[in-house]
This record gives sequence, structure tokens and C-alpha cells, in this order.
Amino acid sequence: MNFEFSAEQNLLREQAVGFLSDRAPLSVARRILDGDETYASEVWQEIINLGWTATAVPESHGGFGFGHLELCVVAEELGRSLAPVPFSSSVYLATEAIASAANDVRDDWLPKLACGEVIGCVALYEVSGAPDPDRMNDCTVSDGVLNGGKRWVTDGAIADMSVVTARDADTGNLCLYVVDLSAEGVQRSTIDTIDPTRNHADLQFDNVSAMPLASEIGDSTGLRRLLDRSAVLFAFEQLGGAEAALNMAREYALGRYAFGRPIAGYQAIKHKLAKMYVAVQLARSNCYYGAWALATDAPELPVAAATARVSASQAYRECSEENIQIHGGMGFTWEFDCHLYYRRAKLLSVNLGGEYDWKHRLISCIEADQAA
Amino acid sequence: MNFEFSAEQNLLREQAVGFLSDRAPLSVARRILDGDETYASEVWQEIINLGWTATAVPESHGGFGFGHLELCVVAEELGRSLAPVPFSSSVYLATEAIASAANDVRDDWLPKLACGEVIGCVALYEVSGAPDPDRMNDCTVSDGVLNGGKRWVTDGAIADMSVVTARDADTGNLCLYVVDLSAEGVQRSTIDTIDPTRNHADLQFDNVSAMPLASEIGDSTGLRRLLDRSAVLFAFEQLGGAEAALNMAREYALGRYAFGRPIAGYQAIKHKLAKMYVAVQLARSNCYYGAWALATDAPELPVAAATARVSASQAYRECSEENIQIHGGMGFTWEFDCHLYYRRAKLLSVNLGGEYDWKHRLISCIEADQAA
Amino acid sequence: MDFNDTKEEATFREQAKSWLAENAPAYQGDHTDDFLAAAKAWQKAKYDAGWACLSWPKEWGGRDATPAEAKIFADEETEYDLPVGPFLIGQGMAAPTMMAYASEEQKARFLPKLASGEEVWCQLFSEPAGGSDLAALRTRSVRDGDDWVINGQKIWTSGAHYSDFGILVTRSDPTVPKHMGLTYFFLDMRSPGLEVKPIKQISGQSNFNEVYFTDVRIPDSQRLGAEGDGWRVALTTLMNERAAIGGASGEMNFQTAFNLASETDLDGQPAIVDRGVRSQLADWYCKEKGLEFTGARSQTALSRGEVPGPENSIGKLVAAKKTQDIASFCIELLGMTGVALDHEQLSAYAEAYLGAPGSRIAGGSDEIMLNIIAERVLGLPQDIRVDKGVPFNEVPMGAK
Amino acid sequence: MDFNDTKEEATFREQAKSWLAENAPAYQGDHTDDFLAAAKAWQKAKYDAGWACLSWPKEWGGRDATPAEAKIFADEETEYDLPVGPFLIGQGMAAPTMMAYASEEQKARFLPKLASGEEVWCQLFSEPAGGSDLAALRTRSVRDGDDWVINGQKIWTSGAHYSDFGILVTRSDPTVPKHMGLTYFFLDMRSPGLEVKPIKQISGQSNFNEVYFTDVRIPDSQRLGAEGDGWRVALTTLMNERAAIGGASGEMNFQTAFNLASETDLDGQPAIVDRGVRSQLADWYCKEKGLEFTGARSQTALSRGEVPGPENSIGKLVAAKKTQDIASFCIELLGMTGVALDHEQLSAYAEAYLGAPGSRIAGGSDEIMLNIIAERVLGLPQDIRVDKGVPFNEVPMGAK
Repeated sequence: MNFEFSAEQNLLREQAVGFLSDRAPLSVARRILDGDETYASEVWQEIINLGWTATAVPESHGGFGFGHLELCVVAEELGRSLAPVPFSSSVYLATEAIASAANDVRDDWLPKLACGEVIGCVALYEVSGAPDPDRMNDCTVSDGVLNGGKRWVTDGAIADMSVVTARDADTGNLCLYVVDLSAEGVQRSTIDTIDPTRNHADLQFDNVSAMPLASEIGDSTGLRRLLDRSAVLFAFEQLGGAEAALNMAREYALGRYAFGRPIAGYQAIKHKLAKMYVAVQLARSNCYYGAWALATDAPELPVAAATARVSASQAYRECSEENIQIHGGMGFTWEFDCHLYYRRAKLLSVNLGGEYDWKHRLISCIEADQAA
Repeated sequence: MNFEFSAEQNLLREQAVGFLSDRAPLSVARRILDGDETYASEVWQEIINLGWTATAVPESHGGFGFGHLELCVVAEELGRSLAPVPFSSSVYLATEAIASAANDVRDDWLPKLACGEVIGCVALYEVSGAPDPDRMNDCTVSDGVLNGGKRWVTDGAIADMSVVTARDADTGNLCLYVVDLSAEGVQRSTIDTIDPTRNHADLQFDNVSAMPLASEIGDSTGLRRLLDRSAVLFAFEQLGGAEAALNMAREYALGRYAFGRPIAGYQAIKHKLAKMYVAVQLARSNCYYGAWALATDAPELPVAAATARVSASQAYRECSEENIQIHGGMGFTWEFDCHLYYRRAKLLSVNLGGEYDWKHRLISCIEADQAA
Repeated sequence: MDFNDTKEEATFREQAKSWLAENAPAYQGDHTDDFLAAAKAWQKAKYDAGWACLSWPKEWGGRDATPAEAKIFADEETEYDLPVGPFLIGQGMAAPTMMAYASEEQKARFLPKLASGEEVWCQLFSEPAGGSDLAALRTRSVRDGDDWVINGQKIWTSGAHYSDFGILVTRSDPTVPKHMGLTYFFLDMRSPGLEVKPIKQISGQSNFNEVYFTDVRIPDSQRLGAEGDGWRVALTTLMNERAAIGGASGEMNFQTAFNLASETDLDGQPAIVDRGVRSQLADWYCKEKGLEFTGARSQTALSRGEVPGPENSIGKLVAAKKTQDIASFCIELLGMTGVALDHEQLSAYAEAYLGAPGSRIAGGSDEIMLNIIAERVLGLPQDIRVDKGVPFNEVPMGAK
Repeated sequence: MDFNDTKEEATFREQAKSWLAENAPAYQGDHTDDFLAAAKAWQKAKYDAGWACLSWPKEWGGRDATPAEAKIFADEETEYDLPVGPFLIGQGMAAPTMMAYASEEQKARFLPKLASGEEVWCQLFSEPAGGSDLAALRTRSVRDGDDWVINGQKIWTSGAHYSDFGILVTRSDPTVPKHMGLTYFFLDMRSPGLEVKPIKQISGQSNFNEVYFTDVRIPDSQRLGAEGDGWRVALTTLMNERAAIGGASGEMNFQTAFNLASETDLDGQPAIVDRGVRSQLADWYCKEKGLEFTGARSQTALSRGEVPGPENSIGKLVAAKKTQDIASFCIELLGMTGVALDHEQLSAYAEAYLGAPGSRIAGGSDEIMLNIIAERVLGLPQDIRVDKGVPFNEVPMGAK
């Protein structure tokens, strides 16, 4: 039994922890929160230099050829640090999508994404709710030309390219396309969200050239697979954030005194922290399941991704809410960092569809498995 | 504002508390639990002598002509005492059903129910799940003759008469009928349940004479009204039980020492008890709403009954489970009384349809109100 | 068991209703421009017509009304969207303390102006290191001739920036146990050496302030109660706190979630069709109604001349968490729409989600409410106090 | 990150699997008739073939296997429904204590018969007044020549009625603080003056006993550790408790609820169609998988030669409550069918609902598990102990 990260992977983690605590402490997230920058470009540049964007890209395409387990390690630490960089959009989503594209598209874009020459993103949403293929009808591609609008695109104002879901005008199939966001006809308008440390934008496409990722993937198969794979990586970000919030709460409770002793000694606080710990442990174990399925491309991936995602969303919600509660009055001030986790938790919870949707999906996958 | 019971009603409560703690302490429930009796007949007789079965029956039919508020007071105290008597079946259900029946049926049965000459019950279930009119198709009445079977009839082996839901063979309408259980063709088989302090039986009717309660009430209108009205009274029983479980837990926690002090002083126990108290208070306030709607026959009755029922079921579940937890090892022994509440809570929760069904119904009623 | 007033109450309510109907609308609605001026004008109008501080003695601007009548007027007043916030602390907490401890001259000088809204008061009790351990305050007061000299810092002071006066608890003797070395004052908020800084909350709003004291001088005549007896005076103030604060406001309530669920699509149908959604909604409905009718039971106690107990603490406990949960539910239902800008500002749900943590903490956290219920209602033992009887300056304080 | 054994582990697992496949079926299945005889037979079979007490030294009947190997065999063994319960306490808790504290002669006399299943042991620690305060035990031991005389009462003793020997903690000196006056023994369960009474649980089962001591004599040679040093010996026993008890069994699990929801009608459709039901099921699935993979991580720690920590306490905490909730859910889904007789016995759901409170308490209540996690994993302060340093006979005890 070897259901943990390997020594080499843990070495990568140590490096990540060292780098991020040095170069991307919470003060960096706060700088983006309070200022006008869209992301911490100097941190992003160093991440590129460290090669993280190339982690799971094959050597044939300029990557390191590590597996996805290494990417999970990085994701967890990025989630812990709240680093305000477009990593999830460019790596979990755009790079993952491009990696499974047809040869020409892949050969064109993958090396650029791997080396950080371009930042990628994925544009899914047209209306509110979960990213439901049935409700993506506004964007259409006809003769290689995309028209329509997408909303709430994470890193939409930062990215150089975007993978876009759109209808093939001939077949009506929902396919994935790649679009150069510097092309004429692309309009972006930055929008604010509950978590200003991450950039979001609405995109409008007027006669913009769009390449299909893979002509053979029709309907929502490609999208579904992309969502499942990225869900595991998002779950690791959530896990890292949840554990960071737990640790922050624990530290505070140990140092904060009331009635002559640390509040960490009162059972109301002790048990709250213990419950947060339980939620984090369950999420961690389920994230590992997701990581295994992602790395081995196991048939369990849909179930494992949903399990990891639900557990991680639950843990992050609980830990980010209770961290504030344990901080008491200080917890709801702008000055303390509690709200950074609280904001990020909610953003990450909804950005691939909320907990209720993923639970529904989890049971659907189990039904399918058990019927088979 | 006068949203409490009146001084007279509280006097009735005092009498009830005095009588029940004297004649129906938990040892009586335990006697039925451990023995072969179907109910505590001596307590039942004294209840009849006190006139409780006649509480809300008009004077014209041999009752006291009190309102339903007085019945709510009695219900709460019976719930608190866990008295093993067929009061709910005979009074909340059978008497309520008969009270709204056509003149001849009412004049025939109501005085007998009021004076305790007969014990009544109501037979609803044919299949599992909530008491759903659409799923009552086995019992039919043709030319005044009933055939079919009913299951899980509370007090079915004790009662002298039963109100039965059955299909009119001509119209297919679901109507309420009254049946003399001593008639030929009635077969009863006692069944055990999670709460052996209350009698249950399956009933089989082979060509048994049945009188319609009111020919004009077709379909499920009459049944629905009966369920709403009795739900308020059941909610009061649940409220009484929940508060009794809370009090039992509180007493124990104050007297039980660990590490040199009462366990009631540890926040884990303190806060648990405080949460139980909150649940009981919310249930109490909502029960009063139900009582008001029941007593005034207000148009809010369906909403108020569902609100009271949901709150009371939640409070009783929480209090009966946590009472055991607070008792620790002693809590799960047969010898301690904790399980009496735990059993009764679950029985009462499902016997008119569970919490999930009542919540569904509550929202349906609100939708109807807001659409109007 | 009914919702009706007694005959006297009904008459009173009618009078209140009719006066409000005639006068309230002029002060209603958007008063963000100059909130304080609007609040003062409305308070003055009530005062002039005899509807201010109803339960106070007439000589100080009240009308000797019963608590039930005061509640009736307050309830009717909330039917209008009126600017009443600035006076809650002064009238609700400072005034009862002044009534109990100030000199007759001071009462005559200050109470009528509290009632008329001419002067606004704030409360200077909490400190950064205190939290729920209110008496662990460190702001020092040192006697100097006829004055006291104050140094230290207070926090969570609502309205400090627009208040004229404040009530203040200080530590005059740190060498005796916590509750024994406190002294209580009231002071002019424009005193030299006093500095007010707003606290920015998660939600971006600033409902509270920090107040810094640097050699602030207070005449000894403004001491309330004896030197070292400040905790007893503070308890008088705090006993009135719950009444003054009331329940958390219900911007996110059942109806919000019900409406959203009725309008929002889930899997091709309105979300309200979904039984899981319905179950969640029903939970909130039952909580909300439970609180509403608990309120009706409290009002009944008032009507009967009884004093409603600390069981009212359940209001804040249940309502604040419910608001957070409803906001979270609505956001999850909407997905990205729920967390993003909508007409130039965050969705109401996101705003509520950011504001909810404050509601769960300010005025006593969930955990403090549970302790209050456990100790004062259920009579369970207090938490063990390791600082009991220990000189304040020897109690472990930690770093934070 | 995989679920695969190392090469050595895989070989070992293959051997275990193949031996079990050949031998286990004979002892499998319904062993209610003479459970103890069946258990002893199975243990003897393992012992004879070298599969008993794998991690013990060979000289005492084990095979010096690694903890990871022991876990592999145990896991494979649970693939069959075998009678192993009677030996968990003796082999898991008494034996490690004997290894640490008994004489060489005693070890040679008792350990092999523990391994072979010839003799069954029980643990006599808990007392009625103790609860989670284990060291507050009152059973008295008084030295009398070469013997000790024991008087008092123990409770929650699994298997007392069929055990041959027991490990026992007593109070030899009530005038010193709680942990300091204890002395530890092992004894013959057939000693005169010892009486065993079964405890009936809510569920109607009797998995535990009360044990009464009336002038029971134990030779001093059966003392383990020094007089007054019993708490230290008991800690050796207790350190092995969590490992021996393991997680609560999962008779009511996700699959139970999933199957029932698939078969049961709700509003004219299978309940599983309902999203609220699905959401509930998904919660349990995630908890169950989370525990399963937490187990895999523990096993990995064993494989790597590390010691899994008290984080395993989450297993019992999560599983016991989940069982109760699933049972409750199934009952509510079924309505009266869920609480009534079904083929001459209560529905499996009702049985599980009645058994669940025991699982949430026995072996450490939810609250104790939370304390363990808080203190041993998160390093938070212990609860304040007012009895610290107080002579045992002066500690307040209450009436119960």
C-alpha cells in the first residue's frame, strides 16, 4: 500500500512551500485585493521560471513530463498560499484541454502554455447556475468563426488565449474551440467578484477565428472530461486553503487568551477545531483518490473527481467560516486575513458548479457504475 | 398580545402534571415495554374519569365543550409522560374525524368516544411511506360493505371502532368510513414496533359494514383536514417528549461528575443542552401557532400544522438522541429511561408521515398561499 | 392564545399607528445622504409629539408608558424604514445607567437631550484584548486632582465618530482581581486626546470604530458609581444590551430564498420543484416562524407585566447563522452570478454572505449566546475561571 | 500514489489469501450456536498454521511479522465472516501489557495460550461512576499477606462471562491524587467472590457485563508494575486500545441507503430520483470513502514503518454518527415499515437505529474522540482539571 505522495513529490512540496511562503505570502494576495493589479505578475513570472506551468506537459511539448500527482502537490500549495496568479485557468483548464486536443492544435499551443509564453483560460458560462452543456447556446462557430458571449471567465482579462465551448453551427454539437484573445473582435470587460484577488471578465466574440480542439469530440464529452480532470486539481487547491484556514484558526486560538487562559482550551473552540480537522482529513483522503484516478486515467475518475470535489468544498466552507468565528471580533475585520480564505472558498466552490450539483453528479456516476 | 395559554389552561396543565407524575410515571411505560399488556388500562380509566377524552367535544354530545387549546395542553403533558394509553388514536384522530362527520354518524359515535365507552383509532396505511391518498387503493367500500387490509394501525388491537380510509367502489373517491371493530369479518394481528409502549396492529376487513363519515367529502379533502388537525396535537406530544428528554439530560449532567466537577460544566455538554433548548423553544413557539390555527380553524391551519409538526419532529429527534449521548454509557442501557424517549420520538416522527414529507407539504402550502 | 391586543393595548396601538401614518413617511426611505441629520429630525419629531422614549418618566422626556406599550410603538415604527440606529445605544444603554447613577442635575441636563435626539451617545467598553472577556479591559484611569486621566484603546464603538458623549469603563487599579479595579465614567467625545478611527469590515462597511485615549481628562464629577465599583455599574448597562440590540436583521430570509428558488433554473426546472431545495427552505421557514412566535410570547410576557428572560438570546443565535446559510444557498444556486458583480455591485447574496460573519459575532458570538442560554436559562455551571481572585496584572494574557 | 503492495507485501498477501481461501470457509458464516467454540477453533487453526498474532515474537506464538503484514492479514481475514471477537481484547490489550510487565515465567505460561485461543481474557477498567474519567475508579485493593483483597464493581466488560482471565486496575490508596493510588493486576475470572451480570442494551443485546468483586483474592505475584504505579501500566494497555477496537462496523452504509432509495417510492418515483435524497446519499458516500482512504493512508504509514497517529480516532467519530443518520433516514423513507416488525423482527433499520447510540458512546464517546483529536493531534490545551493534585477521597464525585 502506497497511498501517499512519494518522497520526490514531497520534496517538490517542500520547495513549493518554501517558495510560496517567501514570495507569495498572504500580503501578496492582500496587495491585489486592495490595489489595481489584476494579478501578481512577479510571482507568476517566478512560477514560470520554476517550471510549474510545465509540470504535467510531456517533454515532447516542452514540459517536464511529470505526472499529474506533481501538479496536485503544486495545486494544494497554491491553494494554501492564495497566490493571486492565473495558474488554475492556464494549467488545470487550458493546458489540460489543449493536451487532449488534435495534433495541430496541441503542437501549436502546448509548448507556449508550458513555458508560460501565453496564459490560457477557459470560457464556459453564458447563464447562471452550474456549467451545464444544455445551457450553452449563445456561442456558435460557423466556418471557423466564433460569435457570441461568455461570462465570468476566470482570468479572462489576463489570458492570451481561451478555450471556449461553442455550438458547431452545422451539427449543433457543443465543442471545445481555441481562440486567440488578442484577435480583433474580442472584447473583454473586467468584472469584480466576491474574491477580488482573482481576475474575472466577460468576453464578447464578434467574428473571431476559432480552431476546434478535436473535431471528433462532439457534444459534451470533451467538456465533461475536462471538468472532471480539473475538478481534482481545484479540489487540491480547496484542500490547501481549508487546511491553511484551520491552521490560522488553531494558531490564533492558542495565542488568544480569555479569562486567563487560551481560548483553544475551551471545549467549544477545541471541538470546533477538531471537527474542522476531521473535515480536512476526509477531504485530503478523497483528494488522494482523485489524484490517483487523475494520474492513472482510471475509469473511476468521474466518481473520484466528484468525491474529492464535494469533500473539499465542504471542508473549505467549514474551515473558512469557522476560522472567522474562532477569531471573534477580529475575524470580520478587513485587516485580518480570515476573509481572504472565506472569499476564495466561496469562489472555488461555485466556479465549476456548486456542491449540490456535484453531489447530484456523484450519485449519477455511481448509478451508472452500478448499472453496468 | 396574548400568545400563551391562559391562566385556566395552565391550571389544567398543573392538574395534568400532577395526575400524570403520580399515576403515569415512566415506570408505567416501562411496565408496558417489558410486559404483555397492550396499554395501561388503569391509567386510561382514570383519564376517562378526569374527562380528558371529552375535552374538545361539544356539550351537546356529552363533552366539556372546551376548545382545542385545552386538548393541546393535555397532549403536551401526555407526550412528556410517555403514558402508554390510546389517547392520540381515540382523541386526536377518531374523535376529530367523527366530530366533523355527518349528523347521524356523529350523534351515534361522538358521545361514546367522549365518555370513553369506546376507544377509537384511525386506519390509514396500506403500503410504506407517508399516508399518501394516491397509495390507498386496497380498501374499497361497495354498498356499505368494506373489504381490504390496513397496516400499522396504532392502537388497532385495543380500539373498539376505527375510522378507515377506503375507496368508494362506485366513484373511486377516497372517503372516510367508520367501522365497528367488534363486527364479524374484522381480523386483527398485533405487531411490534420500535416503541413497544404503544400498541399496533394490522387489520383485515372481510365484508364488514362501514358507514361513510360524510357523503359529501370526496377524495382526500377530509383526510387532509384530519391529518392537519391531528398533526398539531401530535406536535404537542412531541414537544412534551422533547422537553422531557432535555430535562432528563440536564438533570443527569448536573449530577454526574467527571474529573471532579459536574459534566454540565463542560462546554461540549453545556452547548449541546443549549442547542436542545433552542430547538425546544422554536418547536414550542411553532406549536402555539398550530394551536392557535387549530382552535380558531384559521385558514393558516395547513401551514401552521406543517410548521409545528416539522419543528416538533426536529426537536424531539435532537433531544432524544442527545439525551442518550449526554448520559454516556448509561444512556444506551435498557435500565435507564433514555431509550423510552428515543423510541417514542421515532414512532411519532413517522406515524403521520416523516419530516421530509411534511417539509415538502409545508412548501406546497406556502406556494398555494402565495399564488393566491 | 391569540395575536390580539388587550383593549388598552389596542387603543394605544391605534394611536401609535395613526400618528406614525401621518408623520413617519416624511422621514422614511433613503437617508444615506445625511443619515445623522435625518435620524435627529425623526427623533425630534417623536419627542415633540410625545412618542420618544415612551417608558421613561415624563420629567425626562418620556411618557411613563408600560414596557408593552413601548414594544407596541417600536413594532409599529419598524413598519416604516426610519433612521433610528444612532439612538439605540444612548437611549437603550447609557440612559438607564445615567438614571441609576448620575446626579439629579446631570439627569436633568442629559436625559431630555437623549430623548429629543439632540445629543448622541456611544458606549466605550470593549477592548482589542478582551473579546468575550469583557471585564479584562486595560484602559487605564489615574486620578489627578479633580480629574481622571485616561490612556488606552477601545474598540467596536458604534457611532463614536458622530457621538457627543460616551460611557466608559476603565481600570483604575490593576493590582486587584479583574472585576474589582474598574471605574466607570461618562465623557465628552470631543475631549482633547481622544481619537476615533473607523474599522473596515469584511463587507467593506465600517459600522464600528476604534477609539484611542491619550491623556484624556475627565472631571471626577462624571464618574458614575464609586471608584473601583465600575463593574457593577457596567452590569446595569449590559442588562439593557440585549433589549437594545434586538435580533439580527433579516435581509436574507426565507422569502428571499423562496423567491430565488422560484425564479432560478435547476436542471431544467425551477429550483423550487426540487425536494431537497424545498426541505432546506422549510427548515428556514420553521426557524423564522419559531423566532417570530417566540417574539410573540415575549410580547405576551410584557403584556402580562412579566420580564422576558435571556431566552431571547436564541433570536440572535438562530437568525445570524440562518442569514449566512441562506446567503450561501442562494450563491450556490446561482453559481457565478451569485458571487459576481450585478449592476455595478456584488449580488445581494454575496454582500449578505460577507456581512453574516459580523452578525454571528458582534453583540456576542454564537458561542457566547450558547453560554448565556446554558448558564442563565438552564442553570448550568459557569466555565471554570482560572483568573478568579487573581490580581489583574498577574492574569496570563497571551500575545494577542 | 497507488493501492498496490510492495513486492514483499504482495508476496505476503498472496500467502495469506491462499491460506485463508483454503481454511477460512470452514469457520465462516453462522456461528451463533456456540460462538465461543467456533472462535476458539478458528484461532487454533490460525495458531497451528502460524497465522495467529503475527506481530508477536515467535517464542510466544507469533511470527515476528511487521505491523504492515499484520494489517494485511487482518484485512484479508475480514473478507470472510469469521468469529474473531473474543480475542481482540486479550491479544490486543492484555498481551502487550503482559509483555511489558509480567515475569518471564508468566509470559511463557500465558502468552502462547492467548495466541492459540485456548484462554480468553477480558479487561476490567471502567466503573459506573467513572465514565470518560477512567482513572476515577473506586474498586479497592487492600494488601493482606501475600494476597490482595478486592472489593468493588466494574462495568462495560466485554466477554467477562466467558473469559478465563482478566486485567484489572484498582485503587490501593485513596488518600493520594487520582492517578497515584492505583495498582494493576491480572486475575483468574473464576476466583471466588467474583460475579458477572450481563447488561441489557437499548437494542436488546447484551455485549457487556457488570462485574462485582466481593473479597476477591489475588496473589501479589499477579500484580503488574509496582504498587501505586497502576496508571502507568494502564496507559500501556490503553495505548493499544484504539488499534484493537477499530472503526464502528458499517452495517448501515451508503450502499444500504442507496439500495433502499432505489427501491422505495417517494411521490410516485423511486426516491433516488429526488435530488435531496441524492445529496444526502452523496454526503455519506464522501464520508465513507474519506474513511476508507484515510485507512489506506494509515496502511501506507505502516508500510513505511511509521506509526499511524490518533488521527484514526476520526473513524469511530464519523462512522458511528453516520450509521445513526443512515438508519434514521431509511426509517423516515419507509415510514411505518421502517419502525415495525418485518418477518418477525424489527426492520434492520430500526435495529441499527437502536444499536447506534451504543456505537457513538462505547469505546469513547463522540465528545471524547473530539477531545483526543484536539489535544493529541492539534496540540490544544487539556480541559482544566479541578481534581489535579487533590487526594482522591476529597474529589467531588456527585451522586451518580
